[in-house]
Amino acid sequence: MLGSGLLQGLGVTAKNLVGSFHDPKRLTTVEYPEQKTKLPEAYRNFPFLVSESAEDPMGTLRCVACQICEKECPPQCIFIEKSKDKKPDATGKMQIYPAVFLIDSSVCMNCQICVEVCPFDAIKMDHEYEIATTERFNALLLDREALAKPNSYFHEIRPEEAAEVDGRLAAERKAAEEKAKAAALAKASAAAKPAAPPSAVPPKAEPPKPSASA
Amino acid sequence: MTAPINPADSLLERAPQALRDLVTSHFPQPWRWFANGLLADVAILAVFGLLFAALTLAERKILGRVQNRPGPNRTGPFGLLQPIADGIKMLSKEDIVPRDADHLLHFLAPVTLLASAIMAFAVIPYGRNLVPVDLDAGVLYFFCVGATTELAVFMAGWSSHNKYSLLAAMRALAQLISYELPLLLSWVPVVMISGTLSTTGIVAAQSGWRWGWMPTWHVFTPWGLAGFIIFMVSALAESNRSPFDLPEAESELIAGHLTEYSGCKYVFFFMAEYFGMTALSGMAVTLFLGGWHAPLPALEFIPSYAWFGIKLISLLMGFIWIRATFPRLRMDQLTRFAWKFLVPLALINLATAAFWSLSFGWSGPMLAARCGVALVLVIVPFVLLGRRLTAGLAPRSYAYAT
Amino acid sequence: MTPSPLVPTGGATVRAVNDEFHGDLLEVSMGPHHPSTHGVFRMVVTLDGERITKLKPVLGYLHRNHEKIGESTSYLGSMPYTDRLDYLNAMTNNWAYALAVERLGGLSVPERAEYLRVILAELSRLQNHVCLAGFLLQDTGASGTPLMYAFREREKILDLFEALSGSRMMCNFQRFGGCRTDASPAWLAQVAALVGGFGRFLDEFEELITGNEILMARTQGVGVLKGPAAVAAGITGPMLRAAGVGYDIRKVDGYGLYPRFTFRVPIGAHGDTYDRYMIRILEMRESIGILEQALRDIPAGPIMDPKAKLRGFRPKPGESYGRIEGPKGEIGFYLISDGSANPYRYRVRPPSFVNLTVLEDLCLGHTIADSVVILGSIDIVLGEVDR
Amino acid sequence: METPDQICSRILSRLPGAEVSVLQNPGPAAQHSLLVGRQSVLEVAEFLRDDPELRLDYCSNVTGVDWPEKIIVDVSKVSTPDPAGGAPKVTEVKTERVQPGYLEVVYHLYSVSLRHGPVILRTRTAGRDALAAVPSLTPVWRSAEFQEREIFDLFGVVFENHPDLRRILMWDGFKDHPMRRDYVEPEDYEWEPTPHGDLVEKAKKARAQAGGTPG
Repeated sequence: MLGSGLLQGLGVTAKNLVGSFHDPKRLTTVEYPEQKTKLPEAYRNFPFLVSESAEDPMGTLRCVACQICEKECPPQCIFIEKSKDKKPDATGKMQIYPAVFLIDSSVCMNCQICVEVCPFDAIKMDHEYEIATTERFNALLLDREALAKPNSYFHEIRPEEAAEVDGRLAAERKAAEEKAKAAALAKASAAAKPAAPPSAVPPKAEPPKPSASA
Repeated sequence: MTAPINPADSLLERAPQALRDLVTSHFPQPWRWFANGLLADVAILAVFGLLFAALTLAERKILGRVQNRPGPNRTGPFGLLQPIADGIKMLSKEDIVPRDADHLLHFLAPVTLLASAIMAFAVIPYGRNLVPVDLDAGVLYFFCVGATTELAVFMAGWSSHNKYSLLAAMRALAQLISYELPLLLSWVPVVMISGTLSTTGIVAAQSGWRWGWMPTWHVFTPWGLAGFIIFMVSALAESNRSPFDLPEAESELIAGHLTEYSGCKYVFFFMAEYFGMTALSGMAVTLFLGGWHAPLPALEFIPSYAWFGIKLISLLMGFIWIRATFPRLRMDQLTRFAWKFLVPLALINLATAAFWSLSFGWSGPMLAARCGVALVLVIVPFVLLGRRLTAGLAPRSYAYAT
Repeated sequence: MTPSPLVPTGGATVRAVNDEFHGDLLEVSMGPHHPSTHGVFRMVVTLDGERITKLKPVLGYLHRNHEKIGESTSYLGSMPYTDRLDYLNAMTNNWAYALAVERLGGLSVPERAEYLRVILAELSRLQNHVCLAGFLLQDTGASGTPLMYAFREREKILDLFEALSGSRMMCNFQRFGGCRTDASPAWLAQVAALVGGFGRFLDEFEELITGNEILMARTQGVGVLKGPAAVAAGITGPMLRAAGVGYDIRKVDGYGLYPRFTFRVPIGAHGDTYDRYMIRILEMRESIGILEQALRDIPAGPIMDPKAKLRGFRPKPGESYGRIEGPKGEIGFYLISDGSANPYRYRVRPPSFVNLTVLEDLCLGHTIADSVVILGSIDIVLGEVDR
Repeated sequence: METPDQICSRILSRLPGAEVSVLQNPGPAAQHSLLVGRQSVLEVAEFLRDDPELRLDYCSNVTGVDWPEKIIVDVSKVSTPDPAGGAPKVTEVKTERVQPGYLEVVYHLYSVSLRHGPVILRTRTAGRDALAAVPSLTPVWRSAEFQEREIFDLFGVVFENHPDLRRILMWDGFKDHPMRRDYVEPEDYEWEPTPHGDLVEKAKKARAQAGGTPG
């Protein structure tokens, strides 16, 4: 009969009208500035640079200015200038560091590719989303001071990933230390021995030629 | 609104009249009628102005709740100050008139619309002895004034010199003319049965109780129910409310005849829509829902104007509820619905009412027969015409590809 | 059966010229800023009264030369750009692109990754279709209620996307030879909970609107597209199936692991707007079935092909065309490699763009109000139409 | 479904004058295509659509590919006899020849009724400028309508007998064809200064200083 579908619809809306007062499943609104939803760990919004310590972020950046992210960034929003000198990084190893590290957040599209290609776990995606500024140009061009955030912050926003990264870095560091120790040991033992007679023929330094099929 | 106070009424019932007498007593006797009229104007504008404000908020709140969101809740506690904020915003906006518009008509349209919408309030009895102007042909006056809105909407659409507005103007004209007829036909039975065109007379005809408890409102008779439904459907269309909001169909015509209006004039249109809706609901209460009468004898201690208000607001909520649920009709369907469904139904309803009137004296088993025949006269045309109207439309079942 | 007065006369003779007996035709430019053109789309409509005698779509307001960008970016770098084609369905766009690149580079995809792809593609289909139902009903003038219900459910799916990929709409999740991150058991449990409740939501949604006489009057018999015309015009997706052609690339190509799942392909008998709406509702119900099977069967294992390289991916010279059944139709990527790190030619076959071909045919003879509903039922996203 | 070679030989037996050959795809996708001369592309297309064994009724994807003119260096060895009577001296002579550029239109065809595909059909223009014309296949497959317009717009291929050949994505007054490989983006339109412009400049300078290639 004409009207039965209409009445059915009116029933559904009435159910929702009443339901929205007592059923939290029906009233799903989050009152934003007062309430905030909990972000999932995977949430990503603009990259930041991980520094080992909060006190000296510029001195302990993990970034070694290898410029891979700069090359891979699809919208080309990263600009890195390598330092002329080397500084000890958090582990004390001498490394090149980024003298300039700029991300144009007005161009960045939060794709996470810089994070994926970074071999040093130096750049990670942030959880910050309240990033509005009143200035359209330079306030959106983030320099390395603005980008650097300590590892503790990384742990705060992404506990699982940070723990995994720390474990891997520690293992790498340990391996490197052991290797260095072994090398030092070998060197020491080599030094202890009398020097071997210098060979007249220089060792073959040429790399093997690639096969023709390559 | 010149009726004297009836000392038998309760204090609350007498309150509006007492207030009136308090104010008008300061005027010399020859001017009291004028003061009376002014007072009624002020009261109508104040009460319905506030109701308009509350209604916009209620509409947004209810639509919100229906749609599983809280609705406006930032301005003041629970968003109660939202209408005031809206008002300030709208009134302080720049009034933009297109260069090529017909400036005079463009200006006159909202004024005409609002004026006619307000004039309609004059003849509605809001409570016992509470009718601003008790005309002998009050009902006729009401619908005459109501018909003016068509002209105003057309003026607005035509004068804007905008293609969307022009289409909206044509739509508005076709729609309002189509629905004027069922609207008028739907209340003719009421006049037939109560034998008067005066609104107070119609309310009086619905007083008293059958079997000591059942109100003798027209809506509780078969022809009254049918008339009420036809009236409300036509009222939806007359006041351009969803699902008949074709002139301002925002998904098709941007805002229809309102496209080129802004600021204060836009508010006038908005106000007129709500005033029209309120006035038509008020008339529906008067014609079919027993006016200001209480629904049960035991509830008569509540003042009459409160009953009127309760009925009015429930009808308005119904308008909002319908808006929250239905999609919009198309223009040709809209006019077909009027001419091929509502008008025949209303005409048949006239016959039903005539039968009801002729069979006035039937009692005992004949009373059951009277009700039965009337119900058949109402339901069978509804079903048959409805089937004809929706022929070919049905939920479908679907096959699956192999 | 007597024709209903509410069913339009469909295919009414339309007049294309002004003449002295009928008065002027009205040319209205609907869009690019119009409430229901779904973005910056424009239709130049010639009206005889309210009847459409001519309708020309005007595109390109969102054109950014996506293909040129793709040719100057590495293979990996194009992946996030594909999110922005049909921004409702980043997951399926990713998949189609990954499929084309995998064919180009001869990569395989581990089983778990294939399952994840199916899960994500079907979730994507659910949220696209539910969105479309909301938009379509909004275009018919239902004051936002169906749209809000649809968005309430869509939000839940987007939350799942966010939890897995980090972003609600710009997922950038698929990689050549697998997926970027693995799904945790907790995430899969959340998907299962959502899938379990989705059927109930669909029931409520259908109760609200599917039987509504006004909706039936507005959509049945409006914008009729018949099978052969649809095939010739290259229409794909739910719109083709509503026209009565049971062509679903998931069945035909059997890409991914779709041959392992049992699901049905609903087809319409009338090819009108109502069918296009209902086919999407029915497809959602089938998608629920696919999701249940996928969640039941998903194995443990790696999610990336060990041969796949993230950086410096240089496929051998050659070309490939990969297509999948996206929620809007056939989304395909055509790539030509010259052996360098960037594709020589990068082409997107956009379903919404091709589906627009028949817009004028569908609208002719109907009224301006129908054109909006028909456009809504075609389901376009301007990010993909204009690229 | 038949292999492209079989289809090719059947076309040749059916339409003896047609210029059809199979273009091998060396990549792992192994989607080989039929290269059809532009004089016979219309009849080949009609054959592919109407042939009962193929019934390629659905043209999925139409696209253009720009192959600009290429300078090919042929190296030939010329031996000059040594007047001293020794072994003849072999010198390499490089001759440069210019392979003319052309635009290619690629059609991906499927069959909805027989559910197979794709058959890839490609045809080439004679040149890239005034000669960039091929017959339109819109009369055969309507789905090519918008896509051919797009190719006309972005590549500048003129489709003869196209029902409505106008620009579709770029605006009407636009001059160039942006998908061509030698297209140079104008510097001035719709440009506003953003820090990103400076960034790119700086990056270019830094790379130039480092001696690398820009870009």
